Amino acid sequence: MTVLQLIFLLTAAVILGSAAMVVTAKNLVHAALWLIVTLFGAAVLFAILNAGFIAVIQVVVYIGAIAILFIFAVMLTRREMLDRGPQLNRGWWLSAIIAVIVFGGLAWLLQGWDGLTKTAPALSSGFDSLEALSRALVSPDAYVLPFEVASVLLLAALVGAVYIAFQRKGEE
Amino acid sequence: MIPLSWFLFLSAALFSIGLFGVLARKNAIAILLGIELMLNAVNINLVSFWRYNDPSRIDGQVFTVIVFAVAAAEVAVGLALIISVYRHRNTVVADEIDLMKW
Amino acid sequence: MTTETLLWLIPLPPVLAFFLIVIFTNKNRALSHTIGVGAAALSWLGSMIVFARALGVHELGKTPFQSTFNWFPTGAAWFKVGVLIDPLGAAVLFFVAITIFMIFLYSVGYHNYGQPAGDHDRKGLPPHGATVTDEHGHAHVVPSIEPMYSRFFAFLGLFAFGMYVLVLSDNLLTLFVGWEIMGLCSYLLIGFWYGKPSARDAAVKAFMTTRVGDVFMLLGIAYLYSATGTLSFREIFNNAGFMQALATTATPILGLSAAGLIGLLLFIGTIGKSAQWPLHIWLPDAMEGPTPVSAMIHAATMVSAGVYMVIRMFPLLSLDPRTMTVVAFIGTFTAIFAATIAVAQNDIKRVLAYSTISQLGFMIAALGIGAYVAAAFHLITHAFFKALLFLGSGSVIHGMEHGVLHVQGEHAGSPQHAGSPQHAGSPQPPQQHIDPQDMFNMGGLRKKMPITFWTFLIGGFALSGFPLVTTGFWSKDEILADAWGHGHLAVFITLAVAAFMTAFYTMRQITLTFLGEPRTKEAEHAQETPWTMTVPLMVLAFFAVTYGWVGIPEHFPGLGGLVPNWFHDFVGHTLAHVPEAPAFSWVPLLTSLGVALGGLFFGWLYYRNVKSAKEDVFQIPVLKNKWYFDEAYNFLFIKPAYWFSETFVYKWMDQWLIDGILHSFGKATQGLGAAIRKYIDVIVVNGFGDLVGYGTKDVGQGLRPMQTGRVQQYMLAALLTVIVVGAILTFFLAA
Amino acid sequence: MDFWSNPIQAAGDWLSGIFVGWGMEADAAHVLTAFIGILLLITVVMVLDIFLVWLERKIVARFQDRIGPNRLGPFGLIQPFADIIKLIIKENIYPVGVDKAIFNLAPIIMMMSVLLLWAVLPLTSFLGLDLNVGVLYLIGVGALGTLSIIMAGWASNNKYALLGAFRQVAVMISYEIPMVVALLIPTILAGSMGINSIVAAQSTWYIVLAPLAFVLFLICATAELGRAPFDLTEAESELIAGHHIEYSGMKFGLFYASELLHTFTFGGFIAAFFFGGWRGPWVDQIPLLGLLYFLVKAVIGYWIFGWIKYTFPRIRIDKMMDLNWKFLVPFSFALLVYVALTNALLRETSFYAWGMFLSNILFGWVTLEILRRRARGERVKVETAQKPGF
Repeated sequence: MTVLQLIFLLTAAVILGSAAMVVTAKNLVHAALWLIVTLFGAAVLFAILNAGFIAVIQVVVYIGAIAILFIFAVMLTRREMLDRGPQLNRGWWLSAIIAVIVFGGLAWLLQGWDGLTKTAPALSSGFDSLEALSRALVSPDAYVLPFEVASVLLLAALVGAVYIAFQRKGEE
Repeated sequence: MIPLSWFLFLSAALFSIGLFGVLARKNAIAILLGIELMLNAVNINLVSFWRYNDPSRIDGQVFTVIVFAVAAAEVAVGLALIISVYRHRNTVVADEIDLMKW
Repeated sequence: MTTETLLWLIPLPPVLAFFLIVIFTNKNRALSHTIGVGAAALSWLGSMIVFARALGVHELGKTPFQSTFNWFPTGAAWFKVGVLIDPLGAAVLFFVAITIFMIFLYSVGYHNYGQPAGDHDRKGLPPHGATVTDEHGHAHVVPSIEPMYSRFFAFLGLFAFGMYVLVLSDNLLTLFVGWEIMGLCSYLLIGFWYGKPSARDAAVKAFMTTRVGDVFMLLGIAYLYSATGTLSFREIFNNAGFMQALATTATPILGLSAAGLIGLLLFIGTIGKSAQWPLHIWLPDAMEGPTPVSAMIHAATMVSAGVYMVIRMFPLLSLDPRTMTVVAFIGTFTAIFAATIAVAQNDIKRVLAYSTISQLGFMIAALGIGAYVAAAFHLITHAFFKALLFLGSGSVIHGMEHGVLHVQGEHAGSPQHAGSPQHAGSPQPPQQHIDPQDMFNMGGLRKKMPITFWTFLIGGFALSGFPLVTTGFWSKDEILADAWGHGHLAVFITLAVAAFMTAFYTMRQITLTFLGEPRTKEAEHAQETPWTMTVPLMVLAFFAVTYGWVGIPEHFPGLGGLVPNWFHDFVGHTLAHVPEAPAFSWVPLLTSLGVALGGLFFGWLYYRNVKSAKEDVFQIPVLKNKWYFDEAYNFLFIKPAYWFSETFVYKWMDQWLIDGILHSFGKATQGLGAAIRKYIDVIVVNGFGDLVGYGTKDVGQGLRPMQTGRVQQYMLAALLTVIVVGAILTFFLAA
Repeated sequence: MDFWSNPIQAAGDWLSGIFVGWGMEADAAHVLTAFIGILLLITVVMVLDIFLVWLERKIVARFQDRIGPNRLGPFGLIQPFADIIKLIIKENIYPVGVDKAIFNLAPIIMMMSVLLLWAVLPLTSFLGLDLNVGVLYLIGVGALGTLSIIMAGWASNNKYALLGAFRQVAVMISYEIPMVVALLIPTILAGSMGINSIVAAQSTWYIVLAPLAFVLFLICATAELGRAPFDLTEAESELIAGHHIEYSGMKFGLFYASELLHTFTFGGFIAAFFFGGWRGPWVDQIPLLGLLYFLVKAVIGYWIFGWIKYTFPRIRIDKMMDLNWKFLVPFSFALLVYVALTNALLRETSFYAWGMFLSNILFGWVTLEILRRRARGERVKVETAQKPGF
């Protein structure tokens, strides 16, 4: 077992453990914080996969923005925070079964796939995935249109979110 | 070297956990947390396929970036909706937000 | 600007005016009528430019102004719409533009612009007059401004838009669009004073009656499109293959050819729109609208549209002689039929309404006997003098209303009457209010309203066909000449009689209205109308005299050849084969002279002494009541429809027949049933019924909670389905 | 390899060579050496932090016309150690209702977020990771600081703490946007996001090429650090002490120390981005000299932050958000486009440096002129509104 594998296994354990905490934690703020741990683990995985940019973006966007947003939302709906009752549905066992089935199905499907034990090809020296990514995002014969659409989507979501959450005068 | 299967199994497991969260949690915000987990599982898959297939083809990372954007949009709108619902109905428990029932 | 661009622009100002007035300037009367009249003037200017350019083109019939664009795809091809000005279109555009502009201008005065708002005027009712106090402290009742002044101009603008679209279209579809816009506007404008029940009814009647025709017309259009794949006039008429195919294809209906059937269907549309017998009933009632509307409907636009459409489709119609016969018969019959009714009417506008129907009959009859140019000529001359007559009658009524208000004001303002209790707080129209439209209440107006009198006289003489100086003479003479020349003796005689009656009732109208001495106090106080009303009268009178001179037949004794027969030459070239003018004959000329002068003379001779309706021997009940057509329709269609639904279907079929059968069955089976019930029903049937009923209910109850409104449960269900389907696909199908 | 050109690398190689000699795998030895290196760096930084306390107190004293600590040791240098001992022996207080785990984690993460920055801080040409996403890394680690503040605010179970945390988080998230844009300008000029590459590219200091970006970054960094005039999170008159209101003892000490270290780190980044970092005379011959240059520049940067902090009064929260969203964000976007354009136009010319400098000055002048006009208009409006009779 190489050191890299060891790091991977540690990270995977952290990810899965914290993910389990995310879905089971009674206190929502704790759940959100555990989510941050999970996301951090994912960022580490990205770094292991030589996708440095994605890793940093994961930290900036997910932890810096989304997670903070979650915590804000949790605090703005404060009554639920104090709710120490069960945080799971009555039918949670059914959900658990389905989740297990999904995992089993995915694992079974993966098992039958011959590309599973592939190892990563070596990166050619001088290859900069960041540069390739940035070129892909702005070149017209690659992804400039989806990229622009995504930014328009973000803008629309922003406006929509402001509109929905905006407290109009005269409302409670 | 780490085989591809490790990443795939990890992401499958993460996806299932997220799915469980989406299906089983009471709190609407917690459901969104579950969705985030699922999206991250997808991202891990995308990036690892990029790395293990042909790193010079950058599509996997591009998709990841777009997933980030979509996730951000989804969270923004989702949380805005939840806050709006909370203001009107004073609850964020998904089971109590059932105006649309029979 | 090229002529084609201009053609596209001509209909736009009125519709823009419509939207501007409706949306923005509704509150501002001055701005509204400025926009409305300005838009009409712009369109008029454009039309005149187009007309002038059309005159300059050699052989316009072969190379008309046209421009098309693709509207919507129909399979591989495109449906094209466009504008077209050929000689017929140019001639029609000329009179349409002038009359519309004049009517716009006239409306300003007619609706009392510049007068104070009424005391008790309400929207949807004609203005009742306003009381003003002059510097001497005398109260006068003066006309008050129309409360929905701006709305009137908006509607009028839309109406003008419809007519321009109709005239400028190069295909039946956009023509139909314009046609229907006018149908809507006629409904809106006839019912303009919707506060009056009679106006409401008239609007509905006009709308419903024309709708009958429109449905057939739409059928005709659809048939034509399915037969040829195009609706463009020139594409159909200039394609010999199409025409040949249409003429020879037989249809299962009455043995008509396709062309004949299509023509007939389209012609039914015209019957509705141009108020031909038997769908003429709406037009006299349409007099409930304001007079400019009557002029608009009867002269410039709507009824002309019907005739214009048949003239347009003449090449198609003329393919089947049977259709032509029908057209000629309807036209001729309508001409004489409406003329008889007009003789007995007392309402100044109704007389004109029936005369319109009659004159339209002339045109249709002319078309039916193949006198294409004569029909178009009469259409245009009629438009001028009928617009003139209507506007003149509006002027008369307006003057009379002034008299009525004056008399009413004397009653209200004079001290001895002011104290009477029923008048003190409520200057309502007085009980002895007389009808300002009844001709027997007038008389001697020529001195009070000289301009109106002289212009009305010109119009009336034109309608009667006063020889040589009026347009009506030339066009009517041409129709008669055609009828004689083509050997349609029955048509000729009937039309001649109708023409005699036309002259007779016209003179009756003039005599009763203007000549002699005032028969009522109101008539004594009638007053000339403002310039916005008299200027249109004078302009139209000018055309009512001069326009006929462009169509003097070449062989007319004395005058023929002095002025070339421009109209025949110009409009005739619309058709592929220019129709020949009939050979000159003295018979129709003398007939025409005789009936016109005779009718006028006898009308004057008789009516100069008639003082009231009782003395008038022509107040024959059957004519007075319009041959009982309204009653007949009431009896034939409306009552039967009521009867059918109320008595036949409900009472007889439902209650008596079906219920009876059921009851008898019921009685008969009751005994049997009682027996069966005991042994089978209760045990088997009820059991089964209960099973089905309660079962359904229980299943429903059981399934209802599935719709929980909980997003997670939906998701759960969806996921389960995906898993199951995925498993099935993987294990059974993929394997 | 010449030891003096990269002593750290040489030392690391030597150490991992020893570990391999002990029978370790090469990878494991590498990782172990890296850990030892990290530990060493952190130790040095923490010691530096102690002296920063002393420096801070000296600076504030000078600004306030005092002498500052001067009793313990030479120039009072021992004073901070006394402070530390005091903080350590203080009682650890847990108020009722705190979420203990998070309460304890918050200062640690706060410190961590600062220390993580040192990974990419280009101390010399060979020290400091030249990450190809270094600038983004800076922002991402800043997000961790935000997180720690909100954790502290929430876990304290104190409404002032929570309010302070909310304010601070709102400010940090908002000012992140112009900050990213301000950092994109050196990135564009250098053509790399690696911070060491940016330093290496500064044959002319970027303070000359992009003075406006420096001003923008200075403002945003002050907000990000939560120092006056943007210290709303601990606005004493309103919120007592903001997110660390309930902290005592060494936990408070951590917050305090991390703030100072954070400031110093940002001083370092200012040096790196705009003042040529480790560049200086003879640095090519003796690379270790770069460390000295860098530290001197970083201390100057630190002093600038202190200068700002003790000179300006605090800004109201709504004004502060207005400043960001209504001025800094649009301004930064316009500036980015402008600098990118001028850079592309002037790059190959002989007057590159002066052209860039003057064009920036021109842009700043235009901006100021626009602001002045608007302000005048506002003032006139307010005055006319106040005048009676209007």
